[in-house]
Amino acid sequence: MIDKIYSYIKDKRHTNIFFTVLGALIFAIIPLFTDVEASYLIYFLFLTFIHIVIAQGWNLIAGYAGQISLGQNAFFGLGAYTTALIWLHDITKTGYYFDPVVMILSGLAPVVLAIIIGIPLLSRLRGDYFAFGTLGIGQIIIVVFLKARAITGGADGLHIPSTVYESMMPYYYTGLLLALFAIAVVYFITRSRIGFALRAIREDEMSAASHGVFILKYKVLAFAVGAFLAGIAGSLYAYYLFHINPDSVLNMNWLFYPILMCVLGGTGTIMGPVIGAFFMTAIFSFGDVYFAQTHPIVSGVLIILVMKFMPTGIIGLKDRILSRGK
Amino acid sequence: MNLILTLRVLVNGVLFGTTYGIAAVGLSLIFGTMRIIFFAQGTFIIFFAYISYWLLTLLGIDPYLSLIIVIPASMLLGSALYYGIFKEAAANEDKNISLLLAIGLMYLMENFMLVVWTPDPRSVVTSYTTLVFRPFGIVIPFTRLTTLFIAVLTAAGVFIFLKKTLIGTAVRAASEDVVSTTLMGINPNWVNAVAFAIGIGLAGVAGVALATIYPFDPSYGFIFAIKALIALALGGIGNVYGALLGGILLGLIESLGSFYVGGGWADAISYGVFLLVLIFRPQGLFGGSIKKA
Amino acid sequence: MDSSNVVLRLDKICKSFGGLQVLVDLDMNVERDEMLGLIGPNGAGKSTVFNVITSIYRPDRGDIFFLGEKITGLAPHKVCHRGISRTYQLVKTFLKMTVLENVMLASVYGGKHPDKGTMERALETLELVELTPRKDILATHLTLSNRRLLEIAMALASMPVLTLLDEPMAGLTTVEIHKLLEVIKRARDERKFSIIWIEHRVDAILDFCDRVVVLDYGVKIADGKPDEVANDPKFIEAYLGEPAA
Amino acid sequence: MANQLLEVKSVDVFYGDVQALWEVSIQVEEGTIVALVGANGAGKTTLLKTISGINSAARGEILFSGEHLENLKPQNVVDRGIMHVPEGRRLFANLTVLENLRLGAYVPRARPFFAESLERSFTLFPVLQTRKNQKAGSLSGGEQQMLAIARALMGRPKLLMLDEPSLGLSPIFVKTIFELISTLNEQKATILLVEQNINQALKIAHQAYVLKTGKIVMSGAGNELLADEEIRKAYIGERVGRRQR
Repeated sequence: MIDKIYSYIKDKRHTNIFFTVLGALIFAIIPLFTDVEASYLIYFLFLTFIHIVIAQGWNLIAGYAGQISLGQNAFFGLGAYTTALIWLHDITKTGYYFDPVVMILSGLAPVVLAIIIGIPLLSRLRGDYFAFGTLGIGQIIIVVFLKARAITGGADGLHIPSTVYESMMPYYYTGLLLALFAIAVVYFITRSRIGFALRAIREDEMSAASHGVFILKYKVLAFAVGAFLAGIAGSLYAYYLFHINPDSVLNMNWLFYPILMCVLGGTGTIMGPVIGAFFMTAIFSFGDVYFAQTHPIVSGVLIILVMKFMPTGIIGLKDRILSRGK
Repeated sequence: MNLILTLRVLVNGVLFGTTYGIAAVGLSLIFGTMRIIFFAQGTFIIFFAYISYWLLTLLGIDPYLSLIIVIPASMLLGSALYYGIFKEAAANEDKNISLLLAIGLMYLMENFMLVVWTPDPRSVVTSYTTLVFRPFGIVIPFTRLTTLFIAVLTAAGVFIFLKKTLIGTAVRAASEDVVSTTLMGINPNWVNAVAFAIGIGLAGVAGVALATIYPFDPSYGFIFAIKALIALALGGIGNVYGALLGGILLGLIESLGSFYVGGGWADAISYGVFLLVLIFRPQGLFGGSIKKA
Repeated sequence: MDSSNVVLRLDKICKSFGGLQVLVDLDMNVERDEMLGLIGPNGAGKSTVFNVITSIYRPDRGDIFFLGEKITGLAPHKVCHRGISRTYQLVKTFLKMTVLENVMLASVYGGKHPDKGTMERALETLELVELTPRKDILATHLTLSNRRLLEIAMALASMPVLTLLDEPMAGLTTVEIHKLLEVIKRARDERKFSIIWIEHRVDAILDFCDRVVVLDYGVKIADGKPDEVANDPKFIEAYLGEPAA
Repeated sequence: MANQLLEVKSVDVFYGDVQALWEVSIQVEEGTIVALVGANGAGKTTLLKTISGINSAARGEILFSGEHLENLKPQNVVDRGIMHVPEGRRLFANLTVLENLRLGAYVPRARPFFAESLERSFTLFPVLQTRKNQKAGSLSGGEQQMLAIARALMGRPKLLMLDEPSLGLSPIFVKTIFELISTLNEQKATILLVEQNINQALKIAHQAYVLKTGKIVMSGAGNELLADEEIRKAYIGERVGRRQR
């Protein structure tokens, strides 16, 4: 029996699933042994889960489809604002905390934006040029939100009544579920026939097209799914913050965090962003506690060092050590 | 007097746009030789604005005089950055890595400035900060005029360097075909380092110029990087002369946009123009088409 | 002209790059199940012909008809769906995907086929090029010759009506070339499709092709049976330069 | 043997896993024209690139006036006195003719002689003088080839390597280019020439090497090889050039 399980795990295709399920189980029971309302660990993990969701979104578009997006902060912020607006105006009439309908809508709003912007950008621009094109999406959204003061509250933003807050518990489990969902979405997309197309596009667009792949369709698809994941991450964050404004949910950290996490862990791999999210959140949290002011400098140095010395990330490090042994 | 008002808006646009222009020329040079957009350019501009601020407040050195220190220092820093950080990535021709390196550098610099200078806006105040000329009722602040003067001088200097010197010609050649330049005996690292030195040197000039005009804070670097990028796209990526014109054009667009549509919208408008240009005229508004070798 | 048997027709195709005329009023036909050799010196415009047919370039003038329908300016993936597949001079397999994944990509996206599933087609095509034992290794670990075979398998996995082979023998050793020729022969016997074949190894073209077209400076200078072409002085001159003395 | 300027000894070159050159050895005697001929993909360009340092040799030695070149970067090879005119010329199209020439004399060894070299180039190619302020991209193909050669001469090479100088040129210009190569040689230039125009190349070459799939298969004096029936086989195969079957 144990042999069977062992050989099942050894099979490369199952390793990721096994560790994800194992990790999920461990994280699922952690709250049973800790004081959820007071523990820093719970807050740390909650933050990590949000980071995993947005990182997987970037991973799909940049890591698998090879199109570097510098607009994830726009999608994250749009998701957060959507949640806040629906909540405040009780548009869905459901009105309870962590309403799945609200969260899905908060994912879909960025999808619409991603499609509207993605089709012209992705059909005309390649490589760097696409990255530039996405760079200002966040800025334009900020301007729009600042100007639409009647709806968005301008620079002050929106306040969700924080009286509904009862416990950290639902945050933790929703975060865990969303992180698993994000991993699963990217995993199944990349394992499906769509994944073939994305990987082929990343390697050689021209060749992919001459084998019958409709390049634009799959690039836009990856961009939209990445936007969806950023949007629901933003939604969850909005529930946590209660007060959202352009400064908190549209700032450029939300553009750089997913990149940093993917690069750190290993872009274009399923577990890379997860590992990266844990590492980055740990470093940031540690920095926040012990040297609050200077820690972003450390992370800047970290990006440079990682890109210089291990451009394939932590995941790639394993392969490099193995191949050096040969 | 609507005409005078319009004129004032136009003049202001040109005066401010030249700062974008110098930044964009730097971006364009680095892009030409390395094929990367150096995102940290804007952050370095702010960094040098702070340096100029420090030189004034701590040592009492006039901002314009500080250029004598800032220009060589920034050029040195530029070449050091190339050899220290970008050299391997340039040799491997891995653009994504160079791009992420630039992002990391920008992140590092911005947060460094936050720690050293805090997020509160600073401004350089001198005896001539409030000095204003009023030819024909158009208000022209002295500092903006000086900025224009410095920008024109700097741009002319760079263009002459590119046109008249052998190494400048080599930089232009490398932006067309790097392999071919090595077959002429030109060391590609040397050319890249020169491009970086001038690029960051221009950031130094732009930083000092900016410091005399506007209050600035560390986060402004990112916005400035986007502005410089927009200027670059308007002028045609890789077109050094176009970059300066693109900057001036962007200044005009912003100035007109905020006057006629309303302040705060200017960013959205210039970004909209940028997107349209990228999509429909990726070779830029000036000059011919991009030639693929 | 009886055009019922013609699968591909190029009608006065012109293409120039930056003032340089690469193809000049090119007319060319390919018949059903025909193996057409396309030869000519370096820079004659052969690969451009392929890029124009597969819509990677749009011709400046002229039209392309495939199975009687105009396909000029169609998106590249749609050209593939109509039934034209190709290989590249510099092999373009997807190095970070396994051999099977490469072929699956081609069979999944190459076009719909009612009788056969995508996996079935992929495995069958791998069998055809004798790469089945290597199906689970990454393409990057294949030798050049196997990568060429893989690319041919990818071109065949979409069950094309016409396949364009761009110098499949370049860089291969004699033994590898023999295997490649064998595979192409067998594939043709089993599947029945037309081929346009660009090759520098003129002897192979003359031995294997039903008909040969010779390009020089973008102009068609010969079109006929291999034996006729081989002894055409214009052809020899295009290849060897002006006769010495 | 007299003065060997360049000696390539048993060089192996790889592109990734693929071996492109197998134990290639050639010698270039000072003051001679040496031709490298062979079909496309035989490794001629690879050999030139290996000598000029763009590719690196996995094994073997490259000696230039007795000095090792194997581990030098391209710019250092140029410094030693080898100028390489690459395939497709690779001029700086947006730079003027004069600027292109100026860069040709970039190396410290040649820079002091700029004026002298320029005069010589303009004597050899009067057309370049009339167009000296025009952008290189606006020249015709033949003029561009002249500029490419002139640019290399500005570097005062001890060895000039020309990769397919006749490629893509009209027959009249091909003739001009070959005459030019002979003239240069009469003025004591040492030239390593890669050509597909085999008849012309062998006619002017003192010594020639035939490459086939990365190996030297024949060598000898140019005019001997020209008369040799075997070379046609090595080059474009068995059947070409025979009168009747």
